[in-house]
Amino acid sequence: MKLIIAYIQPERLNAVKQALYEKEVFRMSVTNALGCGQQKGYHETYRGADVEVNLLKKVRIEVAVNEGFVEPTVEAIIKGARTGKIGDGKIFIHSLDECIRIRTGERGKDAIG
Amino acid sequence: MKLIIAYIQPERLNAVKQALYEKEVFRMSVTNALGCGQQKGYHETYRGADVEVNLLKKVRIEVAVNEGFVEPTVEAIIKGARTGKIGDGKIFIHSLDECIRIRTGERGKDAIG
Amino acid sequence: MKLIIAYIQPERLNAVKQALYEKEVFRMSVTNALGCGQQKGYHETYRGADVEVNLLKKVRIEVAVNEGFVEPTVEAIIKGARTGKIGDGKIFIHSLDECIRIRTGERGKDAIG
Amino acid sequence: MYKRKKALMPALALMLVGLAVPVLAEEVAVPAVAAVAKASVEMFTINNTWMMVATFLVFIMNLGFAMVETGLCRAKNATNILFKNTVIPAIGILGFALVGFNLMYPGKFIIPGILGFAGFGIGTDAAGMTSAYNIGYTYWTDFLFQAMFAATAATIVSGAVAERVKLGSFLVFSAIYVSLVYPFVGSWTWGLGWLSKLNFHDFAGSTLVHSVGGWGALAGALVLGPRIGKYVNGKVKPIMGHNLSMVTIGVFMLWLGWFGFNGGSVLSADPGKVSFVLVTTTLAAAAGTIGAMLTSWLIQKKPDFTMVLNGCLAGLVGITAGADTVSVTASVIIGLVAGILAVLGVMFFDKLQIDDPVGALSVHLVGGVFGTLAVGVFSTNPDYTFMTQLLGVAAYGIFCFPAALLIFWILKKTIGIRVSEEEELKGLDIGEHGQEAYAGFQFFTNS
Amino acid sequence: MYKRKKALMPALALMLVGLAVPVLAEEVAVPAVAAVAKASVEMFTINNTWMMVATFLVFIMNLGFAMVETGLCRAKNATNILFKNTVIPAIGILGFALVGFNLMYPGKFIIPGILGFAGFGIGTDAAGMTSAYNIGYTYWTDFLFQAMFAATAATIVSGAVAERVKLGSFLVFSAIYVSLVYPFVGSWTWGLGWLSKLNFHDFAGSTLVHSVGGWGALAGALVLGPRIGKYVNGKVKPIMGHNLSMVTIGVFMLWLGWFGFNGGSVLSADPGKVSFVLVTTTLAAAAGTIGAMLTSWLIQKKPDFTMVLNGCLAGLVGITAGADTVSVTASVIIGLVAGILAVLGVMFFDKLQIDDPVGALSVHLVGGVFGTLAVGVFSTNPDYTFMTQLLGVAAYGIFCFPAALLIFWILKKTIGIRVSEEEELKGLDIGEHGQEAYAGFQFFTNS
Amino acid sequence: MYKRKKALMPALALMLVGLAVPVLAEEVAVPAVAAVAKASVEMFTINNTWMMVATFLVFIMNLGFAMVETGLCRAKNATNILFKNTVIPAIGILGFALVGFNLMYPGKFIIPGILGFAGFGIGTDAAGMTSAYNIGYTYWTDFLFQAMFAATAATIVSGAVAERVKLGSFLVFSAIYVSLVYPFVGSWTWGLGWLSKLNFHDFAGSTLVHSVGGWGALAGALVLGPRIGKYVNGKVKPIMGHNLSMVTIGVFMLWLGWFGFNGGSVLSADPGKVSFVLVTTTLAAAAGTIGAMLTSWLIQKKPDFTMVLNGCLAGLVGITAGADTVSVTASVIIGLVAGILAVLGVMFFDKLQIDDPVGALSVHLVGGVFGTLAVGVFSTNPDYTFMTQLLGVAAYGIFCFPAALLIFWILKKTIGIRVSEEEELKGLDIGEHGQEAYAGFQFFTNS
Ligand SMILES: Nc1ncnc2c1ncn2[C@@H]1O[C@H](COP(=O)(O)OP(=O)(O)O)[C@@H](O)[C@H]1O
Ligand SMILES: Nc1ncnc2c1ncn2[C@@H]1O[C@H](COP(=O)(O)OP(=O)(O)O)[C@@H](O)[C@H]1O
Ligand SMILES: Nc1ncnc2c1ncn2[C@@H]1O[C@H](COP(=O)(O)OP(=O)(O)O)[C@@H](O)[C@H]1O
Repeated sequence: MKLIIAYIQPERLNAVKQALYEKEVFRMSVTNALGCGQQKGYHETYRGADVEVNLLKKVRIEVAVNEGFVEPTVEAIIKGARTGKIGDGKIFIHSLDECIRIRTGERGKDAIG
Repeated sequence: MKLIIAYIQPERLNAVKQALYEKEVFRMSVTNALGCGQQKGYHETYRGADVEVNLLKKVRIEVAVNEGFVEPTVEAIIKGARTGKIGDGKIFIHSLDECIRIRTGERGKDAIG
Repeated sequence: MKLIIAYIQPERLNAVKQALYEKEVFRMSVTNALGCGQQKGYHETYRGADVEVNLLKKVRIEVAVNEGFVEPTVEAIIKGARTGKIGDGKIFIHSLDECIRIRTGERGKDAIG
Repeated sequence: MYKRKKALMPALALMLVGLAVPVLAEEVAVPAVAAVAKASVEMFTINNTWMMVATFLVFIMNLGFAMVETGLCRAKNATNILFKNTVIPAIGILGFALVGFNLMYPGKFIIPGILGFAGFGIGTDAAGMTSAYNIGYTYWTDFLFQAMFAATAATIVSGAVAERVKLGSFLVFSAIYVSLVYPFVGSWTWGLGWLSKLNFHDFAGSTLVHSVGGWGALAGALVLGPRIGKYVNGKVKPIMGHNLSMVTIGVFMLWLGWFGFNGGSVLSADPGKVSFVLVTTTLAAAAGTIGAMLTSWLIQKKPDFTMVLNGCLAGLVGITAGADTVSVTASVIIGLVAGILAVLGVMFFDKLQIDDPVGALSVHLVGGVFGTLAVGVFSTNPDYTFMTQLLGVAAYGIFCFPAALLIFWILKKTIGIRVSEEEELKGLDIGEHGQEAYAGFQFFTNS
Repeated sequence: MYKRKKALMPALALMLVGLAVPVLAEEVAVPAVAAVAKASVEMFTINNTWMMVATFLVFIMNLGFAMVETGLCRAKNATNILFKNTVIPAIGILGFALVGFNLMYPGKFIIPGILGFAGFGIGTDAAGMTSAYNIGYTYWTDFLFQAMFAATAATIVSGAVAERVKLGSFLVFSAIYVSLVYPFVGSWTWGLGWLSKLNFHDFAGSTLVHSVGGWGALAGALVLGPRIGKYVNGKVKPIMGHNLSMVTIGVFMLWLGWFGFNGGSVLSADPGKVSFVLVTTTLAAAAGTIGAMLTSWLIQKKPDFTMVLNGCLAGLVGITAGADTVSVTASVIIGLVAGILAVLGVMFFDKLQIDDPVGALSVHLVGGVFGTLAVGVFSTNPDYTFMTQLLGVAAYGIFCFPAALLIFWILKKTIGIRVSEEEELKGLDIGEHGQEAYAGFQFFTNS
Repeated sequence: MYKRKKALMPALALMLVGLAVPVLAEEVAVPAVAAVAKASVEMFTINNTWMMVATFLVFIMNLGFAMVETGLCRAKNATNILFKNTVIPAIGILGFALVGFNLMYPGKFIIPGILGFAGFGIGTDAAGMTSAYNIGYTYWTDFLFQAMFAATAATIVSGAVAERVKLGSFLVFSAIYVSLVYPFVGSWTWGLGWLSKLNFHDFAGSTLVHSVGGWGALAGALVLGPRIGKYVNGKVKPIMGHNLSMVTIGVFMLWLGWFGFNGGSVLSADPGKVSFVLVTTTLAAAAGTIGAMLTSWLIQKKPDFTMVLNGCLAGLVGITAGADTVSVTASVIIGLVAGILAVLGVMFFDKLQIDDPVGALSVHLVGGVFGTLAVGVFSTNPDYTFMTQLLGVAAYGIFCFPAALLIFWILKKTIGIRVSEEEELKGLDIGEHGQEAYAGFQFFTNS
């Protein structure tokens, strides 16, 4: 079991969800985040003083999947999120030891989906 | 050392905290998240147009524990979060290589608690 | 490749960013979180009733780095976040199986930076 | 059940308006009663202008109520509360035009001093536009000023039942309460009914408006029961309001409106009378604010802003009955005490586990009762005795509280008055309207 | 491009004001026209006082528009919308002082009944301060009351073009529309031009103010096109407003302001006339609210609060043309229908994929046209025929819509009128002002 | 320390009110001074009605200040700022009733032209309700109108000390400043003291209200020092306001209130005078808005909305001294310059590292001084010379600034005036009130 973490541009979220659905990945968790990376920030000016904002709005997606689903999921996220512009984001993958569905107590592979 | 990630229904948070305290797990971090899964969403209607909302409010809990505490923690979370209704949530567990308490610089097992 | 997760006091964020820049770590993701731990909470009083607030505002930082960067990153975070007061926070580290840059599709070590 | 309501409501409202139309058509010509005194056209015009301004000020109190109530509740119910506070004045005004006005000011009574009705709808002849009708205002100004009062009475209840009452049922309650109950009992005093004969003095409505609203609020809170999670095994768990900035806007709008509420109740622009009333009103509001601040500071260790705001309103409610007849000093005392009572009241009702999200009970009911009795104590006019004031207070309580209970009880047994637990948790904005008030904003709530 | 605008704007605005200064200096002395009737100094004073109060009420409508428009749009564009709604009244007032006033009330015409101009700037002789000028108000009150009307006309357009229009370009549009177009066509009726001769009746401006604004709004919405993501392959994707509490504040401020808008249009404090107008205005607003509630409840299953608020405003716009000349019953009907139309209108324009974030089209254009025609149907005065009303409505549409189209089109071809896609996504607050409206608040948005 | 304050505050406030009660009891009967001119009862009534309306308008300015100040600060301090802006007017009104009024309008002086006091509390005989007292208003209206002015003076200071001042200490400061300092120096001009003899002209209070408040603000900002993180090794780090929608509401409320502030200062409903004052006031506000927009657009590249709002207010403050005595053109120039100065002022004080979160210094102090001097330049009345205006400005500065410094200094040495660093970081809402303003909303802040 793997946990896939993706940071994407907020406005791409719907596209990514769409792409995931097509790959039959229906479960995910989303949080909003701020990111800084290669993408340069912008300037705000407030009462004559200037601030460089380099923590930009991003959306963080977490999807837990079984091994077989890793590649499809990654492809789907890329499909939905890629614009070719700097700031498109990143995907991180690491393994899960366990997954439990609270409602039923099911564990492991069956609990993921 | 393990990191336990749980997605639960927002209104269960207090119950989960309570349950964790009883198991003497006093440290945790919480973020609010949106989730979609088996639980079906609801409809909003705005100025005549209809939207299906399927990203539902969830709360994300992170608890880092030493091996011995994994099961008690999981049980506590389940105890506090389970209602038997779809949407109760999931628990994900993965191992940690290291844990550091910023204040003291302590590392490993001692830093967790 | 490692994923470094740090919980710090919100007002330390700028200092931590500064310290990371000095160590040439320019990429990170930030979310705001609530934490409870050793640090005691405070009381709010509303219309005669009293509440103990023990979920305190924290900032969660995620930095994915290659092995070589782990120690420098940890040091930087500690340098920026430590005040010596309870509540300074924690750092958690775990390994990543994969990292992908959405824009280019690059994978692994090159995708991190 | 829920379904039925959905069907019922539009129907009901349709009726209300539907009725209004043909009936208003009659434009019942109320022959203008021969005026007590005559006034120059200039004086009549200035009087009427003042009364129109006062009407505007009372109108804006509706915004005040909307802001106070919404701000003191949770964001997930904001749309629903705003909705009620917008629609109820509309229903109130139409209902008052349809029946209320002629029920409250029947001219002559059917059951002497108790019940009269001058027919459906509103309308007047040419005399209604001159000082022959009244030296202070035209027939139209009269109606509008009174209609705005009625609208406020209805919105008072709304606060105490917030965050759990079904939209449709509450609209029905309000329509009945404001079109029938409020004007019927109002006629006893302002309609020159039996209480006016006894010299019961309620200058601008501590009792007729505020405690009448307050009794309705109490009935509603009791029939509905507390919000989920407010009282957990005997302990009060605060459910915090989501926007104190809004509450502040509301309180200032109410204070502003009160200048018209009390100042307009002089029913003319008489310089001395009106300006004196404005002074007592202002001092009472200020003293109420201070009284609440001190009380909360002493009891709660830190001064609770929501209590201070309640205290300001309580001071205003308290002075409303006697603004024209108590001394400047008395107005400060009345305000001060009302402010203190407001704070104690909130805690008292919480002790009784009567859940009143906005403090409507301590502000309008406690404040209204206290203010009315205070006239008996502080009045510079000996005709207003404590006993008659007490009698008046009792009379309104004895009728309005059961009446409101009955209406709520019937609604409970028929279309239901409380939303489902699931809806209450998710919020009435989604449940009743499918529409959130703050789209895009992130919330963190575990209630 | 963008750059050029940056340079252009200050320049332009500077001109406007720059011009104002020397010119106002002339203080063109308008010899006060011999008043029709004479009035006692007391009566003149009270009339003028009422008109000043009405002026304040119309002024506060600007806050109403600001709140409604901002609240119905997204948080990321709030600063920009608030900015426009603050600056436009300022530009409008200065522009009206510079040219508008003397264009709208030229006294005598150059092209008979169509175009007149009494010179740049404002000013009067001593007679302008007495009832010799007008029994209802001084020259200064006259100017200010009219200037506030002008300011509102400009802000109406702003709603329909929100969340995508370039700041600079829109300020230029507003300056032209309010200083030239609005007063020019206004003179046809209120300036005693050709339409007034034909007995076209638009009491307080359903057409002259609201549909004139509405036509501008339609032109703007068409030239700009919809916001990104509003219509996705034929389907309407709602873009939710970020703060319905603000919208509520706005609607109450507008309703309040309307008392002055309509009540002040009597142009004196005449007790009977003014109070009657206030009653019809209030009943129409209430009926509009109910009408919209029922319609939305039936169509959308759950009552949509934003629709109800639109309905309230539509009722007010609808009654504006005939508030003085329709019966009480008619006022209820007019409000009710306007409220229903508001809801249907919003859906209709969405069908046509004309993106109007705040419903300005159904409220001001549809409501304004309907209200003006309604006079022809319900007027108690036979002189106001349906045909003349229709003629009037048409005349304003035929001129204003193309005029607005032209201005927008020229701006589009020159300095551009729409922000870049990137800026639209990031929000105009950052793009146009580098300043967010809600610093610190967390938002979750995927649009 | 902190503890002591806790104890002290209630005590202090209790005293204030406690005192008020017995003392007001005397109801010192001020024998109405023989009026200059006589007026018909109609004229007196209309004058008084106008003055009451003006009073309401000035009252609502308190809401304006509350919104502007809160919106320009951070969410974590919102409750605290709203609290101050609600309680201070209450304290101000009570304090003014207790001592202020009779200190500012003593009738006859003890130290000729400098200090007089007509006794504690307020009260009048029958004559105080007739034009025998004054043709423009009753004694009660007089008091209330002046009390509202006093209340505003106090709230001006609040803005500059926001986000770091201890609640209790600031309440004490305000009580003293508004009950003693403001009325004492006010008597020099409006109380017919020495400056009035010299023909120093401050029509509605650019100096007496706004710069008096401004000097207090400057003293407070200096004694307190800047907020943590505002100036980091020499560079200005902006601390952004949390809600520009609120600020906009505030500015419109203030503009609205100013119609009463300036219009009421005519002290009668004189049609020509009042309406002219309203025109100059409006044009100055509009010009101030434009002036600030252009300045900020040129300097900051993008137009800063908060600057534009400050500019609007600066225009209003600027015209306040001469609204009755400058030409229409001059009013535009004055507004324009005041708007420009507002923007430059904000940057200037930041250069000096004087931390003023809301721009109270550039708006009220700079604007007030400039406006007063402008009378010397633009007045159509030759009696008002630049030198006397300068003298007046200096006189108020020389007394008020040190006075305020002294009060703040004493408070600092005794109960302390600044909250702990920890509290400042966590926010004063939790620290002073244990109550957040926006429960449920998520914030992301690193300051
Ligand atoms: N090493 C990293 N650790 C954590 N988050 C990262 C890292 N690299 C990128 N991110 C996240 O991905 C987002 C996009 O990365 P960025 O470098 O700006 O664009 P791109 O990946 O297209 O070069 C960043 O804003 C940040 O949220
Ligand atoms: N595979 C997954 N990856 C990420 N988050 C998940 C996954 N499955 C479930 N979740 C989280 O758990 C929440 C509850 O899951 P859901 O399927 O709706 O209920 P249940 O687990 O009771 O069937 C979801 O809203 C989502 O936030
Ligand atoms: N075991 C843990 N699991 C998850 N989060 C933790 C854990 N321990 C600490 N944290 C996070 O770190 C923050 C600081 O920890 P705390 O114990 O209060 O201070 P300190 O680490 O200085 O003793 C907590 O508020 C919480 O967000």
